[in-house]
Amino acid sequence: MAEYKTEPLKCWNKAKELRLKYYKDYQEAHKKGGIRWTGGAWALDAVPAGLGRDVYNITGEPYGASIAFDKKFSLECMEATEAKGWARDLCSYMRNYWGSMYLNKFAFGGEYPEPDFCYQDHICCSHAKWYQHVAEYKKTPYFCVDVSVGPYNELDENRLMFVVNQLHEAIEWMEKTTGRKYQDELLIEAVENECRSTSTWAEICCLNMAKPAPLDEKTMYSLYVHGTLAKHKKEVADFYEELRDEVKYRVENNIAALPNEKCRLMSDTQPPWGFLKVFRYLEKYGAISIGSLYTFGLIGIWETKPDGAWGPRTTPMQKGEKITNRDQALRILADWNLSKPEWQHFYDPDLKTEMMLQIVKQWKLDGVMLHLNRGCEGLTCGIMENRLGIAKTGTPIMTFEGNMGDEREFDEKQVMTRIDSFMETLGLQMMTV
Amino acid sequence: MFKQFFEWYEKRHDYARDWIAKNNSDVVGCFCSYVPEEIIYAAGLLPVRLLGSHEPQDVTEPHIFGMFCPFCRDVLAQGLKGRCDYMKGITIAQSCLHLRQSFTSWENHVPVDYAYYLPMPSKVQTRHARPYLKGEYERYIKSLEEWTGKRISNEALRESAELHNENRRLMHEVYDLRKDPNPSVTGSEAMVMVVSSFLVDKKDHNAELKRILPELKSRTLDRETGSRLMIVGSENDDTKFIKMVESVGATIICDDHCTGTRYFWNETKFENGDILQDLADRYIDRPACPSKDWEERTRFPHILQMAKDFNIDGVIIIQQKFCDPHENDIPILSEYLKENGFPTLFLEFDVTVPLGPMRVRVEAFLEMLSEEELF
Amino acid sequence: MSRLKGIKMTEEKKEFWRWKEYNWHDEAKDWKGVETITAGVDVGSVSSQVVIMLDGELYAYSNMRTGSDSPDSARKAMSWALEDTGMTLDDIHYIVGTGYGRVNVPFSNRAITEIACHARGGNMMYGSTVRTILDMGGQDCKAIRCDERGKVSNFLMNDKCAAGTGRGMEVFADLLAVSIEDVGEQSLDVEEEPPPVSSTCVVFAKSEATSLLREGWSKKKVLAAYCSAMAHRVVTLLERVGVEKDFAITGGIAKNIGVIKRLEKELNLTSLKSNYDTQIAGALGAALFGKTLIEKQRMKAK
Amino acid sequence: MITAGIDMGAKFIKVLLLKDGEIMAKAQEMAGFEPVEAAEKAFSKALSESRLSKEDVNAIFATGAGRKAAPFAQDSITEVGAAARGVTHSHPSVRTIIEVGAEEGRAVKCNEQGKVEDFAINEKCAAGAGSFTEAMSRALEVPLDEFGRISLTSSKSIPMNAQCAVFAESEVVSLVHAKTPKADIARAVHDAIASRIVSMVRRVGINNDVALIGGVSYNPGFVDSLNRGLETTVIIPENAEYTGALGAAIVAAERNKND
Repeated sequence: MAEYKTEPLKCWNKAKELRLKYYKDYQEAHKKGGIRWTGGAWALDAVPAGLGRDVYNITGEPYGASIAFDKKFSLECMEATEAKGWARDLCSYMRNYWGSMYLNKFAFGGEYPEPDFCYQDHICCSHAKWYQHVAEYKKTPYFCVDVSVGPYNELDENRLMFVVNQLHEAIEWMEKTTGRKYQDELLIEAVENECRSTSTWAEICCLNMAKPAPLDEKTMYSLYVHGTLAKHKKEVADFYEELRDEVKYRVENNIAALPNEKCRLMSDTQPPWGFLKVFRYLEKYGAISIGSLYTFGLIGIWETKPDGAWGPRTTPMQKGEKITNRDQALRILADWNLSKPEWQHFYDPDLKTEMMLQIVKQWKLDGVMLHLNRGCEGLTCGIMENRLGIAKTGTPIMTFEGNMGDEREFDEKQVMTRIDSFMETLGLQMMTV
Repeated sequence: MFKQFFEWYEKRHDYARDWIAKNNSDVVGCFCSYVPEEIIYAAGLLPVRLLGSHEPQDVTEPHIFGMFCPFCRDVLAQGLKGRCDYMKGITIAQSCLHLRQSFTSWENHVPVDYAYYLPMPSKVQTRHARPYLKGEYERYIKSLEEWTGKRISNEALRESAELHNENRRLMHEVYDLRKDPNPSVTGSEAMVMVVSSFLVDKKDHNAELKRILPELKSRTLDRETGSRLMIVGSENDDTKFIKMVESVGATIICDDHCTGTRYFWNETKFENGDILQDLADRYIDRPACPSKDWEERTRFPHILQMAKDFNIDGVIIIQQKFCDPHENDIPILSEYLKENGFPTLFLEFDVTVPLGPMRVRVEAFLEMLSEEELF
Repeated sequence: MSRLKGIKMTEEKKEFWRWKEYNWHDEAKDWKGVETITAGVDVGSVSSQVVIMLDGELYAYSNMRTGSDSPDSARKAMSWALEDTGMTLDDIHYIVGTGYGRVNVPFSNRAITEIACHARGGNMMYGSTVRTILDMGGQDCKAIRCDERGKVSNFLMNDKCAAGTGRGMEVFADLLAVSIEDVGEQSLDVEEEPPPVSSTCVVFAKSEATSLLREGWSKKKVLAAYCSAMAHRVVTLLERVGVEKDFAITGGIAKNIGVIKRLEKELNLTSLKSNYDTQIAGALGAALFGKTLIEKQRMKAK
Repeated sequence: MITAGIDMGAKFIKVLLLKDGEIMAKAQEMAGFEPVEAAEKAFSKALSESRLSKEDVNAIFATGAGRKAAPFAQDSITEVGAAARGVTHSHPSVRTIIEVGAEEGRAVKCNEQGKVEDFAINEKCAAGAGSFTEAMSRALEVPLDEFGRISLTSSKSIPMNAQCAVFAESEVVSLVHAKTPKADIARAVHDAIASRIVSMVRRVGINNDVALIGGVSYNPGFVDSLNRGLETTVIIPENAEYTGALGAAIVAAERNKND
């Protein structure tokens, strides 16, 4: 029996439209004489925005995930990529993306839309190589920014400037490549939008501290995605503010995502996109995943508040800082992105463990589920140390093996049995409804 | 003739302990060949590259997820098993995510006084990488000085750089002998020579190289050279495998490994009037690890040139299981080599290599290369 | 199958996974006074074959299980091939060993890998137009590209995982108590093609099959699901070397019509048929190499 | 109170009857392709052994891979939970439980009440599991029971390189060709499996006492290798193979008390 009332999100459809519009805009950009570029969701996408208002991008990770939803097409893509001799254990987003490129099929209908240039930043062993290959296969120009300057808490001027200098270099390169004049005011606008949308997303995540949780992670996936598509766009920043207000309303009126919320969990790394039913299965036990460092900290930008709590990072605008020139904009953009929570564990798992334990405390969690994601080398980096660190505090924790984009590596029966065992250790029994 | 090198390779830990006693200083374990050894050596410390031991182990599963490369797990196992208990310091220069985990887990679970993460730039192809890396070296030197309590003078850095250059020059001389139709050096000898060079004091290594070089030049091996192979890939010090290959009618003539030529191929040029910038340039300009080889692919022409210079018949491409950086190069690389007339054989390596299955593949490859003999 | 005439079966207790053992020789031929008698000995992980040729023509062969001692298996297979021929080991001028036990063939003059031998043997069995050969052995699966003389130009073998090997099929036959020779036929006897089993891992497929049977699937349906999974697995390997016509299949798997039909469907390509016994391809190639090698030796001698 | 536990394993179905914490009867049947029938058979076997009728049994709980399909059962618990309860029932000092089945290896960390605190299950690839030994003993042409015993007579450790059961088979054969004594090979095989199991156990930590259950607990060779790997001596509860059924029966009793 339901303890809490629930209702669907009002802005759900808007979220869907926004997402489809994004892919459509990219597909049709050339009709309007616009520019198309492709790169990663981590790329500092505010930079190309300076080329004009008709610049559209497609980011590889969410695109690879969209493909993963369509199991049949995903398998085609994987096999097209393997047939070219690529290893089966490479990034599964990348293999989906390459497959769709080789097959010349766009996941949203029609042919794979040729990019005008590739623009990326390098975070894991594959990110730079991903578009190196797209560029050589599609014969398009390519620029990649190296952001691997160490964890944010050890940032110094030399490290920051390495990134900023590359961004300046990127702008010169883009002007040469596209023959367009770069407009700093558009860059400044984009940087402000990015700060606004990513800080607002963190605000939304904070609202999920409420019991019952207004959002479940499965829903959050469809919402945070906009930040991975075009966090620098006004429409995304505006949408997140609208969403924040609705979630506030849900909290004030005790509207729950899961009417029988008994147990609050968090996951880790990207989920197996073809098997989100894992989360539905949890609900049968009255267990809800309220998010993860991944859903909170991939797009959300955070900071530790004076009281030691974790909260949305204060934007330059909120500080009353006025961005007036290119260099200042790039410095802010670089600094902002380098503080991304999901970026810190690439240097040291302890930084991630700390943040995860912070979430456990602040969001009042009963347990943690780590997805040992064979599809993503980057986000599973150090994950076993995270497991040790969290288990040490006595927090119940389980792991399940899978793959965000390659369903062949997900053993549904095995995972569900494992969840049963975990639920049992949490003292939960399946609702017999 | 290479006895000494084999001994250093086999008894690396004993050597390190003796060195510590003799010099009453410390050893710094280096993850990855991008660590600027010259700086560590200039601090009066002995830089030693960390490798695995090629034996099955059961200690790393709690620390590193199974999808990461066997090498990074084998390396960590050495620490967890206490094989390097004499090692007070460790340093990693940023390259792949896999080895990074061995470093962080080592820092957390193996007692050390000093651990330093050096964010070696990934994009070595941008001009901005040079001043940036110099800055990182300054930062590294400061932290080393704090740890040891000793200043590192530019003079010491220059001497160290020259000593390392000499070592590189001497090993080049040995490699040049392998260009001969009947090389006086086998692949396994060359491998152990290079590997031992980052396990021992360069002074000792140089002395030994100078001792053997004259004899080496007049040495003739009573074995058939057979097919001349090049071996390309990630870390590789699997001497068992190399011996097997050289026992079935082939000789390994040259390599592109970070435990081989990538480690010593280029020298520090003293042209900036600034030793730190000179060192930074050396590591920026060295033959790239695939994880740093973008946007342009500079590895391929380099490897091709080497294959031509050493008059190679075929190339064995080996890969540590799950090694993403190399997996991101291999299909294009083997295509590229084939187009340029060099057949390739791809082999996947694990901590331990089952020689049986490997042998069939290698022999079949050699039969493929061998002239019409069978027809 | 004309060449299989006159096969003698050995009596043994029923073990479904085991291939039948047999030998054959051409009564019509007389080996005495033949200039070049060569033999190929293929000691595989599961079965061993010996082929004896007279001036490069097939004269006799045998197919037996490999015991845990391969020199012994080689001897047994040889003496069985020689059975009733009046020929002795000493009458054979040159013997080539192949297969994974190739270095343990006591009486061989030379060892050559099964990759080269299957290409050479396939070239004779299927003609010089063969460019791509698939061989599925007990523990590995090879995709071989070759030229008009049967010389290997490129090859690929399955890596660390044994899924999709002949052994897997045998484990399966055993589990379902269907003799290995019938697996193919039965797997085709289904109204509609079931989805392939998700795991071709020898161990996991077993448990998956068990649960399917418990769900009430018929044996045939389960076999179909496994055969198509295996066919698919093999196709992905083939695609990596690139399949060029003509295409032929050697080894025991070639006798599994269930895998072949599905494989051909996926590749949409038909494989050449041969009236030779596909399991002797390796030994046949070895014997042919033997002929070339001894002739070259004689040339040198002159 | 009398309760029953039914363990619907992949290979065997086991039934155990419990009266106030005392084991009354146990029975097992091959699961075959009709596990439900097998379970019914085992159940009535156990009943007749203890001269009881089904009505005398107050509660029936199931466990094991096929637990959802178990006949008569009111409810079920997972293998992990059942193992912990079953073992600690007779050995409260146990903190780590290792279970090695035909296709899966499991490690469970529990407290003295048998509450599961952490667990690990081997990920894909069955090299660490029981079926591995079967394959090996076939390759060696040594019967399974003897296989375990002979390995005890060896003191030599040979590292096994192949991880896959099928490849290991060929490695074993090549060891045979190298005239390696069968005893040494048997030990090599057991060491290989044991080391896979040990590395999994390390994930939950090796906390004494350590108990081993599951079919392989009857294989002295494996047990010896495991002890060496764990650097401790594992406890093997009697009727180790009934541990799951016992755990289910215990929980059944408890839940019945409560309501």
